[in-house]
Amino acid sequence: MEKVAIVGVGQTTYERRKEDTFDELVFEAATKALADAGGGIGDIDNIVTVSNDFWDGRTISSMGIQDAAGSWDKDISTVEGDGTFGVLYGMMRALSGSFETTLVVSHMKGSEAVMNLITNAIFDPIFQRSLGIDATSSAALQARLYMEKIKASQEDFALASVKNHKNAMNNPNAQLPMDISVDDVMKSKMLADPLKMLDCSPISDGAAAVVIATEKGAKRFKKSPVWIKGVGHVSDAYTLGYRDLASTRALDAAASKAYKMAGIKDPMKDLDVVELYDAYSYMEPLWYEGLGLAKEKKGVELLKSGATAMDGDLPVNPSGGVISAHPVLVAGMTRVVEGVLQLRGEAEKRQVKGAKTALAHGINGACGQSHCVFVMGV
Amino acid sequence: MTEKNEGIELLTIGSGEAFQPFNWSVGRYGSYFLKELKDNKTFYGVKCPKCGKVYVPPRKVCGRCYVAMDELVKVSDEGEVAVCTIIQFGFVDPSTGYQQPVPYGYAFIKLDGADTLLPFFLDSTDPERVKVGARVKAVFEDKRTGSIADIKHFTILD
Amino acid sequence: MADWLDKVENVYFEGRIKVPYKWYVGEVGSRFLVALRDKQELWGTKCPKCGTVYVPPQKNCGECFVPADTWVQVKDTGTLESFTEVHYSHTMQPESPPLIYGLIKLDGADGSMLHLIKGVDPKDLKVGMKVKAVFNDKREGTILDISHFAPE
Amino acid sequence: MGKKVAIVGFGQTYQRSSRKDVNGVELINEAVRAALEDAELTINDIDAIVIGNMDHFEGVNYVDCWSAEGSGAVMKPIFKVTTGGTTGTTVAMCGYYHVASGMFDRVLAIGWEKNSESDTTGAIVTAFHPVWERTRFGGAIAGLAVEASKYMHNYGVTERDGARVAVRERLHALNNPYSQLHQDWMKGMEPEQIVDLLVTSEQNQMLAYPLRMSDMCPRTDGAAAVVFASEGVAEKIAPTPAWVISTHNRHNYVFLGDINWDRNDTLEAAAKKVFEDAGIKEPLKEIDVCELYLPYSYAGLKWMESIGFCGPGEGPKLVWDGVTDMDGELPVNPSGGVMSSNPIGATAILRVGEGALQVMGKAGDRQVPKDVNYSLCTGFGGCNWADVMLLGKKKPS
Repeated sequence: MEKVAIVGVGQTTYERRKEDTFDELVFEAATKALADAGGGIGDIDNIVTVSNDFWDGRTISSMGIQDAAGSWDKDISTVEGDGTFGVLYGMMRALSGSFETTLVVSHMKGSEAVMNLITNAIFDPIFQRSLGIDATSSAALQARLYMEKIKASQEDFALASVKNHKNAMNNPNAQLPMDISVDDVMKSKMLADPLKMLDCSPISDGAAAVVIATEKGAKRFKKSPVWIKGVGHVSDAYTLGYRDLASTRALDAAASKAYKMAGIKDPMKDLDVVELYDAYSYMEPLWYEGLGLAKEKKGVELLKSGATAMDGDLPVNPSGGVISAHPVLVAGMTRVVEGVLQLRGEAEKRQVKGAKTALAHGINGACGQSHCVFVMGV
Repeated sequence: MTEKNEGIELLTIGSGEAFQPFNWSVGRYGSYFLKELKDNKTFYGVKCPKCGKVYVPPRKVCGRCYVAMDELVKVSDEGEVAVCTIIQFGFVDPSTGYQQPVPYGYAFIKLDGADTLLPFFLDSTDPERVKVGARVKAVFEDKRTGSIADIKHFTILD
Repeated sequence: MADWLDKVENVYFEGRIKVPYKWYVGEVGSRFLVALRDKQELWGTKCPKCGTVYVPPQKNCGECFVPADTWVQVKDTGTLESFTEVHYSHTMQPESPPLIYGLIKLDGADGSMLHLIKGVDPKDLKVGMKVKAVFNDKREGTILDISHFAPE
Repeated sequence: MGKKVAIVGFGQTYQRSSRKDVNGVELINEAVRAALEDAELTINDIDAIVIGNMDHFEGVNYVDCWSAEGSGAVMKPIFKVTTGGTTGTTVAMCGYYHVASGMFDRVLAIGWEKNSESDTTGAIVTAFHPVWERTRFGGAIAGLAVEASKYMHNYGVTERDGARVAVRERLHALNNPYSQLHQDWMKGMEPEQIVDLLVTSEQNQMLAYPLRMSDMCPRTDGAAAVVFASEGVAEKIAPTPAWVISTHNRHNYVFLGDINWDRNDTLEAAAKKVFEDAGIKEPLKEIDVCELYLPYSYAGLKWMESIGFCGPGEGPKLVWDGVTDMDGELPVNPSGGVMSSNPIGATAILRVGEGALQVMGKAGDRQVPKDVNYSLCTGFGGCNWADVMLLGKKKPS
């Protein structure tokens, strides 16, 4: 594969409710990414936007943001899924020979819709939807299966929430920077047993953008490139009840592919920082297993060891993770943006010293059905 | 509801009264426009500092120039029909789930001073007068609430 | 930034999307729901390649990508594989919370079916417990023709 | 520097007003199986999948996830792209870029829709801005009606001219077993005779002036899938692969009120880019067949001008002269086009698939009676958005 880089990143702050309209958020993130790259819209050959018609309450949700994304008289397309898939598509287009640069931008205003209703519509309308299941209740079923499988406790999962909310205190963009204890998590309001309020990510508004360039395209910009070393994306089966929710086989496959491309042999050693999609506390140790940071059933063990804390061997979610700000669809792109900042040494108070290789992870669908994994390096 | 297909009963599942509620931010540009409509029956647009195009209703970004706009411009409540039709077919209003009442006149109106077109319904009591180039004027509701529906319709002048 | 932008008060627009849907269940799903409605029986489809029995039925085995075209009756009893008690309330829920969801592996099926669990103190819920389908008296050809699952 | 890409397989379901016998996932599965069978591949040969539709037609969120058991995506890479009416070409382009990137060799691109499951116009109305546009906007029919009336106003075009396009599409559809509309009563009649009937018939309901029922596309349940393969691989799968020569799109507009109603300038711009890439100077002479996303009759006049097949206002002459009929110089929509089948998320990928069949010489009764070196496919949607893909017999250099 030809070399391909991320040369610019931009993000808004993430908040419970922003006044800005979809297009205003997109414009903010996109112009920040362009400015960060040291270029302008004229340096962009094509655009990929990321949005979701259900969340936006609008069929063709990308229609409202074409101007803000800078798509006038340019080739453009829209991914409906997590931002990591948007980055992936932007990368494919840059590698296709048709373009040398892609601007990818994703937006979300969770505050304008009702999350539980929107995610209820993920479920099969014939056999499951009328039961009223949603993202949180299905995640609770997954959490319980995982607990049973590895004999973990709710307190174990709470550790991820405690760690990440604390990390968020170093991130000015995060929505929920908090110094909390396991006890606080345990005492927070029970939503869907075993998931309590502080096990769950918040509803968020925000946008993020990246500028992708081939080696040649990167020369248009001032910023030194962060290279995409590997990427993999794989979906598991859909049907709740017929997919083993405590298995991470799809993430295993996606990560293996990304590692192979990037020449990563031992991710725990070879990676310097990880930003993963912890929509719920239990997901962090579960995704450790899928990403090969821990062996099967050993995710909680790794979490408890402190190795993934800010001062550990492999800090995971220095930004505070998705549990500290969850603009759906944007959140995976935020992981990429954070990874880039780490590799450039621009992550300020959340900087992992000397980070040379970073992993960013995004998910699509209920209970992390589909995964996308990026390995980036300088 | 069921139907038979070669002896097999084919079922459907209905969504019933289910709906998705939204609380969309109108944004500051649009909010200003609606407030002026409500308080002063006045239309405002925003002008691009680069190409000079006037957008009604106002928005932040001029797509062509890719710059932010913030210069407000008052435009007329009169204008010209750029394109139009009379809607005669029935369809479901997705905001209510019920059939829209038809027929009604529908036009894209170029308000004097604006460079974009405002889509709205037209008083089509006399369908013969619903045509390209017709001069029109906004008719406002007496009781205005700060929504686009404060414009009752556009009436044909000539 | 222009002065007026600082002063203007942002307004919100309350709206909804209410497109009425009718989802066609299809021949395979209809056969399952009709048996549920008329005979209070649970049927699944079996993949000829991997042998997985799907309840509710799948026309195509997603794992093997071959038609799962053999019908198999399964029992109305099964094992609770996972559960959650939901405390929050939203309009898509069939009844007021708290409500309990379970993934129930029916005897004879290879995966679980999502449904409601009732007739049990939440404190007594356990993965692995045996449950049995309780049918509604009035059945209309939907998954809610099963009222819920209760401990056997 | 990007791999060359070809279409090596195409499959579709029969396009019908309603498929009550299958749910959406099962419908998708039919198209996938048909495409694999056409390419003589199995699902194991497929490296990645891309899928698209419009959420609010079926009320299903995260369709890429929901359909995995039907699309073949279990333990495979998949994601969803969607852009409204252009979704089908958007999916096809995405399949193309998957392969062109060098990351995947065999990619399945799927478009589908079950329009029978909701009110099509009601769902389309939700595509427009909730505050500024949604109130009483009449969906695609309203947008197209105003375009048509302006075009008539500008060039003195008549209802008969529009009807002539409708007649061509429906006559062509008679050759296509997959088409939803088969208006057998037209068989053996002269186009003029049918035009006369259409513009005078009281049964031909006026929807929104000047558009009558016969001027519009139907609503359809259907799915279609195209297999894209990389150079070196494609030649082994298909004896005559349909190479993607160039593809571009323009989605400039945000609000309906921004649209230039005098010119379809997005289609103009996208087609121009494609022709530049391909070195095409005289489209009418150099293109052999078209599968164009013409959702209504007048598009078959005005948009021909936009692509550059004739000058402004000359669309009617081109069509009346029979240039775009099956035996004409530039047959347009041998499949019967969108006006004969319109499963919206699949509609534009049907254009690409049908265009590929013409290049591959596999279009059966609807194969045009001439050598096909270039076939031009388009998508239309959103806010006057245009997608263009040019397919060819010769591998691009």
